Amino acid sequence: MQFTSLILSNVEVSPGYWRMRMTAPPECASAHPGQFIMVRVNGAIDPLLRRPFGIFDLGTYTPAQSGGVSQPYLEMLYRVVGKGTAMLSTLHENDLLDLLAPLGKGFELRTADEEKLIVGGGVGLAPLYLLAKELVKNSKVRLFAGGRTRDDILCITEFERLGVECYTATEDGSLGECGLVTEALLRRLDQLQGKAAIYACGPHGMLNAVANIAATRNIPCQVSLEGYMACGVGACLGCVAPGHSHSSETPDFRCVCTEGPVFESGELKWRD
Amino acid sequence: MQFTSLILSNVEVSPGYWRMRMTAPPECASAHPGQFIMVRVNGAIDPLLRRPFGIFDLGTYTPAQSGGVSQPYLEMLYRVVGKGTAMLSTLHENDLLDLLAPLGKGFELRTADEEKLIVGGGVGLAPLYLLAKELVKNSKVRLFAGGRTRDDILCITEFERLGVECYTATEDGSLGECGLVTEALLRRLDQLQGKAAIYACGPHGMLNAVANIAATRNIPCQVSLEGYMACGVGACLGCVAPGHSHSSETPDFRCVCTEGPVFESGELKWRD
Amino acid sequence: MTTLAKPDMTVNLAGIPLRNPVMTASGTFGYGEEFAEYVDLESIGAFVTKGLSLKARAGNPTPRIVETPGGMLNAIGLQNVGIDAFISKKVPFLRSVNTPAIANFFGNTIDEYAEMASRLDEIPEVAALEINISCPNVKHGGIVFGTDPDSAASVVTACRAATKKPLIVKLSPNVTDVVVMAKACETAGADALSLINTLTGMAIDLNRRKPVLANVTGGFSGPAIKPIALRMVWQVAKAVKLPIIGIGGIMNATDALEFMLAGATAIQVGTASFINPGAAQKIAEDMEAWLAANGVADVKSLIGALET
Amino acid sequence: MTTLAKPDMTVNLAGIPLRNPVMTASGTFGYGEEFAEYVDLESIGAFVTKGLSLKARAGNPTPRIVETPGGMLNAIGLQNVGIDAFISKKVPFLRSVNTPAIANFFGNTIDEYAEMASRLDEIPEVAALEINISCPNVKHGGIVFGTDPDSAASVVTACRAATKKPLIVKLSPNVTDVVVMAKACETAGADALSLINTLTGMAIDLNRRKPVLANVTGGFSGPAIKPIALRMVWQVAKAVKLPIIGIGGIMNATDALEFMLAGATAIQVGTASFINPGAAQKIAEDMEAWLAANGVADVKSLIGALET
Ligand SMILES: Cc1cc2nc3c(=O)[nH]c(=O)nc-3n(C[C@H](O)[C@H](O)[C@H](O)COP(=O)(O)OP(=O)(O)OC[C@H]3O[C@@H](n4cnc5c(N)ncnc54)[C@H](O)[C@@H]3O)c2cc1C
Ligand SMILES: Cc1cc2nc3c(=O)[nH]c(=O)nc-3n(C[C@H](O)[C@H](O)[C@H](O)COP(=O)(O)OP(=O)(O)OC[C@H]3O[C@@H](n4cnc5c(N)ncnc54)[C@H](O)[C@@H]3O)c2cc1C
Ligand SMILES: Cc1cc2nc3c(=O)[nH]c(=O)nc-3n(C[C@H](O)[C@H](O)[C@H](O)COP(=O)(O)O)c2cc1C
Ligand SMILES: Cc1cc2nc3c(=O)[nH]c(=O)nc-3n(C[C@H](O)[C@H](O)[C@H](O)COP(=O)(O)O)c2cc1C
Ligand code: FES
Ligand code: FES
Repeated sequence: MQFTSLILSNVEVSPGYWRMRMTAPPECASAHPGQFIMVRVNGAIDPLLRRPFGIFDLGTYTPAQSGGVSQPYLEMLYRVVGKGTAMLSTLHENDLLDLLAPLGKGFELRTADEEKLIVGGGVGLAPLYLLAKELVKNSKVRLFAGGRTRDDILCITEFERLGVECYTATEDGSLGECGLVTEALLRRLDQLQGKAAIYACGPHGMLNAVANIAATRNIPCQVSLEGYMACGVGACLGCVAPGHSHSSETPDFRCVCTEGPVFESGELKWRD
Repeated sequence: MQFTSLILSNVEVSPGYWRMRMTAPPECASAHPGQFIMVRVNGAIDPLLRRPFGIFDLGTYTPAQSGGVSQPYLEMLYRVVGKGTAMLSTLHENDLLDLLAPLGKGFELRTADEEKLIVGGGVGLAPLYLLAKELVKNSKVRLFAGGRTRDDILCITEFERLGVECYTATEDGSLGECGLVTEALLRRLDQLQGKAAIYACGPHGMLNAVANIAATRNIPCQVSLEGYMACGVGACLGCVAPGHSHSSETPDFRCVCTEGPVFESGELKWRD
Repeated sequence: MTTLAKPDMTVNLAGIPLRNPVMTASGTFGYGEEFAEYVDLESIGAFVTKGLSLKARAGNPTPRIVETPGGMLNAIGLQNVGIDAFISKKVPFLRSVNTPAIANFFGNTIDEYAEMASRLDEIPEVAALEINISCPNVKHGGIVFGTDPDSAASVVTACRAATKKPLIVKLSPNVTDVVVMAKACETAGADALSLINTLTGMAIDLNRRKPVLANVTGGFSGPAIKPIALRMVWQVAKAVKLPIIGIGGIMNATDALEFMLAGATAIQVGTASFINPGAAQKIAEDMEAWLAANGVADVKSLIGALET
Repeated sequence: MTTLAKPDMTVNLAGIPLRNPVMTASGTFGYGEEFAEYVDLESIGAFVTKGLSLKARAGNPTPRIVETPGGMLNAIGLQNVGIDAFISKKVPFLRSVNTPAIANFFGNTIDEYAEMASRLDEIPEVAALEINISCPNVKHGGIVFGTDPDSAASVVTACRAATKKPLIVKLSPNVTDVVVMAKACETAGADALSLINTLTGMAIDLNRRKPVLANVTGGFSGPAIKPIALRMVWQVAKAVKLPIIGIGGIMNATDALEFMLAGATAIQVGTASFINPGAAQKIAEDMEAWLAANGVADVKSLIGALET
């Protein structure tokens, strides 16, 4: 649905990473982890297109004025990379934003008897927090968070507060292990006794590595993709990703904004 | 010159009319009445072009921080008519603006022995205040201010404080006389004994009427024109106005941004 | 103040009565269904499907979309479900909506165009056909049909013979003289012209030293192109007798009404639906409000009413 | 970190050595003087005069300028001082600046073009000639020279015979195939090509029901047109051997470098100088800074370096 949202807060949580809380209508309170929103940065023509972001968190707050009736809010966690996100970071409490939400297909929560392994790279953590919040209700959850430097490892405390066991890895070794987060994931998988399921979001290279690990070990794995989007509602066909059986002769494209952004990794095409 | 200016205040002085004060470099302190500025409304591409505005006032203020050294400021008085002015009206103290100033050729102050008759229509008053401030130093000054309604008659108190005698006329009679300001001007001219000079700024129709009055009575008259401007520095040739001897066979265009915006009314082409 | 009478918003497009002049542009509104949540489909004049072809087409590799100053480029590559799946999967929805659906289509050869026209002719739910001639002619070295008057005329002639439904030809702006193209299509039997399709553009990623789009070039749309579209609609409207559908950067009711002044009988909303999925409905509503506020009783009185 | 070596910013444009690839575009930089307060004229590669004609031209009635989404339209009507006043009033200033000045010019007939070329050939302060072929041929029903390959070639041939100075031909984008035009000019003896000139556009004032511009249509420039310009530069660069000057919506160093990747040897800054009179100098400085930061020793290594 389309609605106008009031910004409740917008704070820099790590250099270049911002967390924005904004009001949402009741229909959004039941958004699934992994669903996303499309934000119109401003009403002018620059930037022209909406920007897609994951839903970092959902909750309710009690506004001072409305007589103590609690209202839903949603949060996004975003990284300033270009024009649109730079403008978002200049917005303040009480500014208005035009949103489409919730969009797309979120994560499948699956059954309780598996250990849930969440893998996030940089701002890829954004949609995984809401997921973790749901998963901890039934399952043991571990988080593998990777980034280039310590500044790219976000909101670990929040995950820990949920009771999630967190492993971190940075490419420069400034926080946690030095190296790729997939190494920590592999070690955990080696130790693992029972069933497990993987959930991943992050740079495409990381997702590719995770998907290959999952395929080799035959572990169910869901990934959340990014894709350049114009509409977010399945109309422009801009956001597609190659499906499992895709080749230039027998093309098989999946629509990220409506069939995804979350896919079973086996549905998609990966490099070996 | 081009400089970045800090907004010191931006207030609505009448419905739809705003007055903005902003810092200016020392070189601007000596701007002539009638010169103008080009404002870059924001750094994005929408709006793309700078917007031209007259200089309403110049002065100095003493910033809290800089150890009591006084700094020049300039003011503009603007009417919200479209996209650019609407955006300007949302700016706040401490926001920055990119300016070109001072531009163009201002009013000639002339000799002391004439009565100075200033005619302003609506926001056309903007560049006339700074003019009046200079003229009252030597001459008797009268202001004839016209507008559609009382809301379009601006800053009369400021003019009165300078010792200017003010006549107002509105089309709907909501303030001053009911009718056109040129009628009050004509009446004054009928009474006038000694020499006089006219200075006018406002809608083109009003300037045309004033120019014709001045021509008929052989009174020196300067008018400040508006023109759609891209550059403000004489390069695009977008802002031209037909000169006195202009015809489609023998064209004679004057560049408003460099030869004007102030012209002797006799230099220009008018409808009878 | 007088009470504002409800203006007459209806127009007649080559025999199809429209409740108002607002249509949606091909490729920007899916097959209609995608927008049902955001637009009351019965609040707009008509909608146009994604471009259809005989066989399903998978389209281009990604990235397919890039934003540019005031516009966007797309290189979707005409991905579509193909005529068979259109009939089996999309037409049932069209039946449920009381708004004319127009099928946009293309081919790689003149025969394919004609075959598409005759296939679409059989579908009662399709109110009219819109021919996308901005496609390369695979039999003639890939020259785009829509950039050569003879090729365009051949396509139109062949389609004309294959259908009795109103035939709209959608013109490409990538030509020296759009009037020549318009006249060729008029002579060949078009019932209406729609313009403009996208301009060809390109974007480069400096740091990667690569084109942004996998396809290198793409179709340029959005508010940035409006001045070109408006000029072409005005030129064509003066030169042909056919009704014209104005397209290109229409974001709001003001834009839409400007196109009507330039000579358009109806308009299509394209890129705007990506930014605001409810754009088409909002534009129709705001047009009506503008007419009422300005005492214009009939939207038809604006068509070509520009004073030059 | 290694220290950043000063990159080599020089390029050679058809025999004229430029200190850097940044030029200013005709009609947007006056005769140079107008910008002396804002730009160190010796910080840029070259500047191009307002388009010159044999006789002074007064240009069109006003309004001549209108802003559009991400761009602007102008219908100045080629107002200029004429060749005689150029020589007497503007050339002395050119002499004082140690930066190549390029004279942009046009005519109404082929003879006028040739005469202009021979007049300009005699002026030592003029480093090269840029022919604006986007003008109507008054002898041939007003068809624009730059939209017909034969007419364009005739103009170039005639000018070639009239001057030994480097001859740059400025191409119009209002054509079906810019490559055909480019090749025709190359064959006819051009030393370099500059592109693009403005697209033809239009703006309407809904409330007045009139075109905004007194001339009805105008030339469309600014960031909005960049995708079209970039595409055309890339197409032409692949097809001809001549050096190319990229023009169209260049607002910053990133834009400029993208045009070089697409195949331009130099670039021209147009509309950007209206918004920021210091734009050309800033772009040259920022390009150099980008090269240094990215370890590119020579700007020439970027020309046509796009990986497709
Ligand atoms: C489903 C989905 C969920 C996302 N969730 C988040 C999130 O929770 N937090 C976060 O920080 N980022 C997220 N992203 C990426 C985010 O959309 C981009 O970083 C953002 O659009 C960049 O906009 P910009 O104007 O700052 O950058 P610019 O580079 O100026 O953007 C130019 C264009 O490219 C597009 N674009 C640029 N980078 C990306 C990208 N990585 N993915 C898709 N489009 C891109 C923009 O949308 C825009 O259309 C998500 C992307 C998708 C598709
Ligand atoms: C020398 C000069 C001095 C001026 N001084 C003042 C002043 O002191 N106070 C004030 O309120 N206004 C003044 N104006 C008019 C002011 O420039 C316009 O009202 C303003 O540019 C409108 O911008 P917009 O984006 O709100 O309107 P839009 O209509 O969105 O503007 C679209 C385009 O039209 C141009 N434009 C619109 N109206 C005018 C106009 N009347 N004159 C020139 N260009 C116009 C804009 O600059 C812009 O390029 C002056 C104009 C000139 C030429
Ligand atoms: C993503 C996208 C896909 C398009 N697909 C088609 C198509 O299949 N057939 C067609 O005739 N036009 C297609 N178009 C062109 C639009 O219908 C329209 O002519 C163009 O976008 C200009 O209008 P706008 O500026 O309002 O978007 C497409 C445009 C976009 C942006
Ligand atoms: C106001 C104006 C006047 C122009 N005059 C000329 C001219 O006299 N001769 C010419 O060849 N091009 C002329 N041009 C075109 C520019 O040189 C340039 O090709 C075009 O504006 C595209 O570049 P831009 O988008 O950077 O402005 C003019 C452009 C503008 C905006
Ligand atoms: S973003 Fe438009 S179809 Fe997915
Ligand atoms: S505004 Fe450009 S010449 Fe006056």
